[in-house]
Amino acid sequence: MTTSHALAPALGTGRSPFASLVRQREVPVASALVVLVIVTTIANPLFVSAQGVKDLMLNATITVIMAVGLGAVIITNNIDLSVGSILGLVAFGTGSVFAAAPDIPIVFVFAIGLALGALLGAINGFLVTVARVPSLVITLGMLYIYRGVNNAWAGGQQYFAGDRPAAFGRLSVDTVLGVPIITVIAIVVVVLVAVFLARTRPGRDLYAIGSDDEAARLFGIPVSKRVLTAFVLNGTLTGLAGVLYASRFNSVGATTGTGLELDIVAAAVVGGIAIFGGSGSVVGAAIGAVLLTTITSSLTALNVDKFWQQAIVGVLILTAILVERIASIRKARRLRTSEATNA
Amino acid sequence: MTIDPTSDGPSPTATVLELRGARKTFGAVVALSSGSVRLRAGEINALVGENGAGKSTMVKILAGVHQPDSGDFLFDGHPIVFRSPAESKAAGVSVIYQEPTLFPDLTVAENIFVGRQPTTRLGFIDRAAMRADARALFDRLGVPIDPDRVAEGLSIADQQIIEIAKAISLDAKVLIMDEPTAALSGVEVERLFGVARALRDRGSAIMFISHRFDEVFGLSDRITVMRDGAFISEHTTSEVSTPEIVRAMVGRDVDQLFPKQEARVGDTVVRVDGLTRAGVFHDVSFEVSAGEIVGLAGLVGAGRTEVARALFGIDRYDAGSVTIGGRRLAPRDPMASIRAGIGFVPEDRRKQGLVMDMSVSRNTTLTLRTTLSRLGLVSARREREAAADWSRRLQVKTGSQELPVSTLSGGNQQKVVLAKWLATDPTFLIVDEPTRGIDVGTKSEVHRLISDLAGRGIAVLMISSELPEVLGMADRVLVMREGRLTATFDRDDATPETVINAATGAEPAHTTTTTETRR
Amino acid sequence: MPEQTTTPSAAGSAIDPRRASSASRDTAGASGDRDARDAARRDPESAAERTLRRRRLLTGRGAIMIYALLGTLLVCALTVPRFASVQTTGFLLLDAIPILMIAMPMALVIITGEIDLSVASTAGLTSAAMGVLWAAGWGIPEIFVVCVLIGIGCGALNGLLVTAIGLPSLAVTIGTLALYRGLALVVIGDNAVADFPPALTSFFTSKIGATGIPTAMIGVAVIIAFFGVLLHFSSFGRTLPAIGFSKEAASFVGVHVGRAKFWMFVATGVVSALVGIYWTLRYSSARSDNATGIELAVIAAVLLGGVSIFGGRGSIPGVVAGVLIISSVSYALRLGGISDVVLNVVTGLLLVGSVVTPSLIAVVREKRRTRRAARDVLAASAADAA
Amino acid sequence: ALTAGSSDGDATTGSGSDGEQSIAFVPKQLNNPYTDVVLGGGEEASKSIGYDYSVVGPLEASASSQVTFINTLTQQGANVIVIAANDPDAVGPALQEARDGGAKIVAFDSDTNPDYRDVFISQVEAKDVALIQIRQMSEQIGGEGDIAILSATANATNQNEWIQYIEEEVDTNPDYAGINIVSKVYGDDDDAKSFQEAQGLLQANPDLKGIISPTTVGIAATARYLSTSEYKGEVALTGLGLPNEMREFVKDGTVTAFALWDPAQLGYVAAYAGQALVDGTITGAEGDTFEAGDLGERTVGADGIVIVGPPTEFDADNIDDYDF
Ligand SMILES: Nc1ncnc2c1ncn2[C@@H]1O[C@H](COP(=O)(O)OP(=O)(O)OP(=O)(O)O)[C@@H](O)[C@H]1O
Ligand SMILES: Nc1ncnc2c1ncn2[C@@H]1O[C@H](COP(=O)(O)OP(=O)(O)OP(=O)(O)O)[C@@H](O)[C@H]1O
Ligand SMILES: [Mg+2]
Ligand SMILES: [Mg+2]
Repeated sequence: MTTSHALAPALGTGRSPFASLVRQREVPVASALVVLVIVTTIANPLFVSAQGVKDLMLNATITVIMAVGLGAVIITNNIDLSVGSILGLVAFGTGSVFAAAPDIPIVFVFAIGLALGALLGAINGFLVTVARVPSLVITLGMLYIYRGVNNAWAGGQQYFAGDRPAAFGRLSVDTVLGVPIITVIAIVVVVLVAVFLARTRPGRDLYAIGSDDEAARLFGIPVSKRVLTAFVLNGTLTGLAGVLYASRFNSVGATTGTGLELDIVAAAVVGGIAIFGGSGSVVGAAIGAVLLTTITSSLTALNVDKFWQQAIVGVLILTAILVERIASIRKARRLRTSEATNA
Repeated sequence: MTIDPTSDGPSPTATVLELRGARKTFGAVVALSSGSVRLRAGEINALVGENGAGKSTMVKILAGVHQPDSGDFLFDGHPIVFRSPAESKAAGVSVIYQEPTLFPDLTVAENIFVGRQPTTRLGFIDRAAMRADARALFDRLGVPIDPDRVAEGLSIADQQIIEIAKAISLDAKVLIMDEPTAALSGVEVERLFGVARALRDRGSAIMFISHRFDEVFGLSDRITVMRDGAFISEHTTSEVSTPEIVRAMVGRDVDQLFPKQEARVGDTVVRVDGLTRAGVFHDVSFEVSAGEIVGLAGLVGAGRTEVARALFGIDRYDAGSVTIGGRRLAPRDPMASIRAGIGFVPEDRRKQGLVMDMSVSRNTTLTLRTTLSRLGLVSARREREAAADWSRRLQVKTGSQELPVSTLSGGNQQKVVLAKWLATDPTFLIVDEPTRGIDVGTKSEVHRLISDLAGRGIAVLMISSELPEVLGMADRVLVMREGRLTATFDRDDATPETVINAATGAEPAHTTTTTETRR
Repeated sequence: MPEQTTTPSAAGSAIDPRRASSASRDTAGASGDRDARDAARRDPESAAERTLRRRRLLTGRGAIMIYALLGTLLVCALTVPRFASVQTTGFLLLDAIPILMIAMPMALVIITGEIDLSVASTAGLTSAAMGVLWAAGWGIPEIFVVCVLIGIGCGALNGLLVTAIGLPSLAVTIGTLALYRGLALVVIGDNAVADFPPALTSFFTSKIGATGIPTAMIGVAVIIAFFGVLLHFSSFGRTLPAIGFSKEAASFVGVHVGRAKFWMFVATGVVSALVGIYWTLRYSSARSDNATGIELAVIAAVLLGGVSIFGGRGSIPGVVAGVLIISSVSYALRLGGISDVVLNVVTGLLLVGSVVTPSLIAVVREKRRTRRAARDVLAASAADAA
Repeated sequence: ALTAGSSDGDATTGSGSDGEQSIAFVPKQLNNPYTDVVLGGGEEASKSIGYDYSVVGPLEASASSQVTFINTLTQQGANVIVIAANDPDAVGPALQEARDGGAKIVAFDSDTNPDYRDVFISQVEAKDVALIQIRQMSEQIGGEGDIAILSATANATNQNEWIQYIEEEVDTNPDYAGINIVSKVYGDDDDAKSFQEAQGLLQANPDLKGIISPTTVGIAATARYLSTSEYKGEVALTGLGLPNEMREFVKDGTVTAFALWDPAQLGYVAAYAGQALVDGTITGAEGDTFEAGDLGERTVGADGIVIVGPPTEFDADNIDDYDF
């Protein structure tokens, strides 16, 4: 009766490489990015000059890393609103480390930053999984707490790029084959996390949990452990972003990273990660982050009135979730009718 | 014949998993009072019992989802308590739950292998191997499901098959299947049985739950009977007959259960004409008259609930019409249906019938919220009065009207649902699985209530998966199969055989001669 | 049909719906002393019931929040010099008003299981529009009307996207958060309009006589009362927790789930617009960045007030207390010369603590219970096996 | 003489204990390095006049965020409130209330609406600041070409005033006839934002010759961007900056010259003005004079404005002489 006989072609789940490529969730956002770059370049060729491209990559780097981390959390149907505060703490921590030990090897600084980020992420994950409280509430609270700690720690103190070794600052200046070093780091991060999520068992568990956590529990997936992993991963990557922030920008202080959280959520959502978990990929989130940072540059390059920029970003976010929704409705309908005809 | 479960059975096979005198409560609800079962290697044990007897609760204890409040629990002769499904799985227990537990966003292949996907030498998931393994499993079950499609949108039957594939792929020591065949057709059931027998012959201990006696007798080596959360008896299949099992299950003669009053059937109240929803149900037409109880039978997934939901206005329909009291009912508008005099007791009490956090009194008066209010404001006093009034009429047992309805037992919760609909003074009442998961005592009370309502001229549409309930209560029985109305029987023509045949399509020739679908 | 199982007729007639409905129609019917007498005779609430109901009222989450507020005020008054003064009332309430206002509809939105992050942006857009229209020479009444229309529009767009198209409100309102703030920038750019009539602006900072209570609180009280009555006493309000608990359960009793949510979003938009007006006139400054970032403060206060983020539960008194606790603590800290830094931490701890503590207690209790049961079962099984 | 140690702008408790006069500084935002230098001067002067000194303020520089702090100061009975307004009008009613309660209001750095304060301590003549910046720019780009302005927030009173003078000067002075202001952007005194705005400017205007950034955060961020990009040495940058922040960029050739007054003097004079108001030495009327400690006598000019002193221009030759 209702088993799906020979439904592969009807559903388009056939193995035609092109067909399956087109159905990737990353496609709409990637196309939007390409179109945006092309249009901007036509109007202003400088947009893709060596410097222009370098700037675009640099701008996207930190957002990309954070969007990838948060993406992993959202895939489990959780959220971490405290990422802006975590970034601020780590960035200021980086400044402090250099101030305290100017000759410290840069690798150590990265290690410290990542560890601090991981710790903060772990606190969030711990509260969410142990107390079984919705992550939105917990991390909203932690947003305030971490920011408060940052303020208390930093006070009026700020550390400037000049306080840090030149080699550290050069990470966000020097390039490898035209790609800034910190961007290379970001690309490596995207690839590693993407492989982790797509090709390892714990990674796939995250999707299963986001898809239906009750079923995951029944299935014997260690749900709490995995969710904790996602939060720690997110914290670690946000920590990395914090260190890179200190490398790239002039000053780090009490307010660094304020208000970043919604931008990062927006990047992940625009990149096709469903806000209620279970689907999407961190590659999509990364492209979403690139799209959102590029659109700002692009509007400036196009001399679009700066007052319109934010409104356009808003429209973009709404469009992204609309497209996503329409695609999923169509898919559901296709699947349903194919069931019916096969019944 | 009845065997004491503690004494060894006739065949000297080793007991793998055993539960004795297990008790489990959920708040005020006693799901299991004294559950016992013994699973032996190389043997298939069928667990039977009425809805709500506690079968699934026992399955969940064996699976580590729930932990027993008390009782004995032995695995390979050693005391054990599984604290989580992961533990039971690690011990070699593989479970198919009654409700499919698939991940809608993952592919079919992944759904089967999550957590133990085949990997390449580098430790990465080998998708090709996973796909091939999934396909091999489906071949074994003889069903062609595409391993690469996502699970979302699969039919209940396909979902069930994936659950089966998942469970057998573990090659577990113990395989527990909670109503795996509820949504399957004959061919698929046969294939599943083939696989189950093969597993048994290789030494697995299998527990199998089904409400269909032909399956129980066709597959099992032993039958364990449960009633009201307690173990009743264990039998060797070859030495027992269906009536014996039924008696053990219900604990009394079937006829006594359903006190059907003779009804004076009046004028037609509701007419459903050509109701269709693409892919779900097709061209469904029937009438219900005042004072008449119409039973709607069919297998799970036949689309009965869907028809009722569309009729009432919860879901949309693509074609057809619903007429009540001579007036056409607006589609997609439950409020309009309520105003027109329809009440609907839904099948899932906990998610659809009640707001579990709300008090008994608020729940009872939720349907009366506009009637009880003036200028949009509800009178608290009148609300309390109405609620207390209806609780008393239906003899709802509760510590207080102000307690959350979640603290009530299943049967009393169902009475609250009935009360809130009776309070609207309906002319047409739909009851979907009205006695699912409630104890026997309350069950007959509910039946009496429904019967009484019909006696007072209300038209009743009763959807039920329990054949005795349908046969005992209904003046007329409609049968659905795969989204279509396949047969209509008058009370006297409806026998278990005719209805099951119409529901499964087993002997279409037979059904066509005795029935004619009313249009 | 065996005789003994057929119902005794008493039970049968007890459920006669016609009789029952006529009874309820009686009580619904107009007046008459017969009614009153009947009610007195029939009011089924026993003394025990009444006590139980009262006890639940006095121990509910809303009541606890009110005790917490009173406790907070007492501690502040005792430890912070000058806190216990009329001036405090005025300044504290002036600061609290925007959060207090938006928290009302926000509580309802969250009770229905949705969320609205765009509230502060809506207020900003309203403020911007107000400035531009005033600068263009419009009259105040017309401007107010336009502002409210803007609020309706913003809320309606959110509502439509969420209910008609079925998008998740968290994502939608992150988008409109950016969009509405962006439109505010488009409308007024980097200008600030400040020349509102002094009579009007001073009204918004004025106090009622010597009470120290801002005059604007009268309006706010009306809003609180409106939403309180709506949630707790109206037939519409009965349905909101039902929606939040289960959409299905609500639609089965004839609730238009989409419609109800839509109107809740519109209400949020309107109140946000009112906050935009208040903000503009209180600070006599219409700018695009007014009220930036207060959405998280509102949500924090609502959640602290005991509204469940999953929907289905929450009360207006609790939310009012939640808002006032945060405002009092922050005002006391400032008055005590303690930096805002600490305030951030305190807000966070209040929020996290208020949800984690009860949940943690429940989790631990449950864990202990199952562990004990498991131990008993193990012991019993071992004894039996031996 | 007047250099500020790195005082952390942390809110120090300052309940005006009995008998002692209290002075409270409300900067635009805590934790801003420029502000810290200003406050350093304020603290020093407060100590020497024997006033109880405190700093309170918001963590982010939005228009309304200062009001609640003014309110608490009012209630604490602060004698002098020294404020750098984020918005000239938003703080008005609150300041009025403070005055009704007997406080003297000194605006500094960024003025409020004159109705709401007694005196305004201005760094320098606004016009002077504007002229220095455009002159430096003109010198560096050879008198012609496209330039852009990267400011703080769009509503910053002082920045907008300077920008207005710069624009007027470019329009009217024949020496600057070849100069074109092609764009004005706002970095909101946020490091990262200013950084990206600078970058956007260069991309949108390929022919850009120079950027004027009349804000310390903006100029530092822009300098950092330029020094790390191919535009280093190609695009001129000037404006108002802190020598300690800019030293690196002056040395590596990104920046030739920039300007600033000694911010510490601003806070210093503000504190003395507050004392003079409390003592009744001045009322804020034109022509009033008061003694500002080591800095000597100051005169209240038109509209109650007190000028602190001429701006200093910094370049590679003199920058090492300054430490703030
Ligand atoms: N989580 C729960 N909370 C409250 N009551 C529950 C819960 N789970 C089961 N019950 C109740 O326990 C009783 C036994 O349910 P169970 O699902 O075990 O029955 P069953 O024999 O499997 O019935 P069916 O044949 O319908 O599947 C029912 O009354 C049910 O309502
Ligand atoms: N939203 C939906 N989209 C697509 N198909 C659906 C949807 N809901 C239900 N179906 C399909 O409709 C059919 C009937 O569903 P359902 O199982 O509720 O029927 P039923 O006869 O009421 O069964 P029962 O009441 O015994 O559970 C099933 O095949 C199911 O897969
Ligand atoms: Mg069951
Ligand atoms: Mg059903």
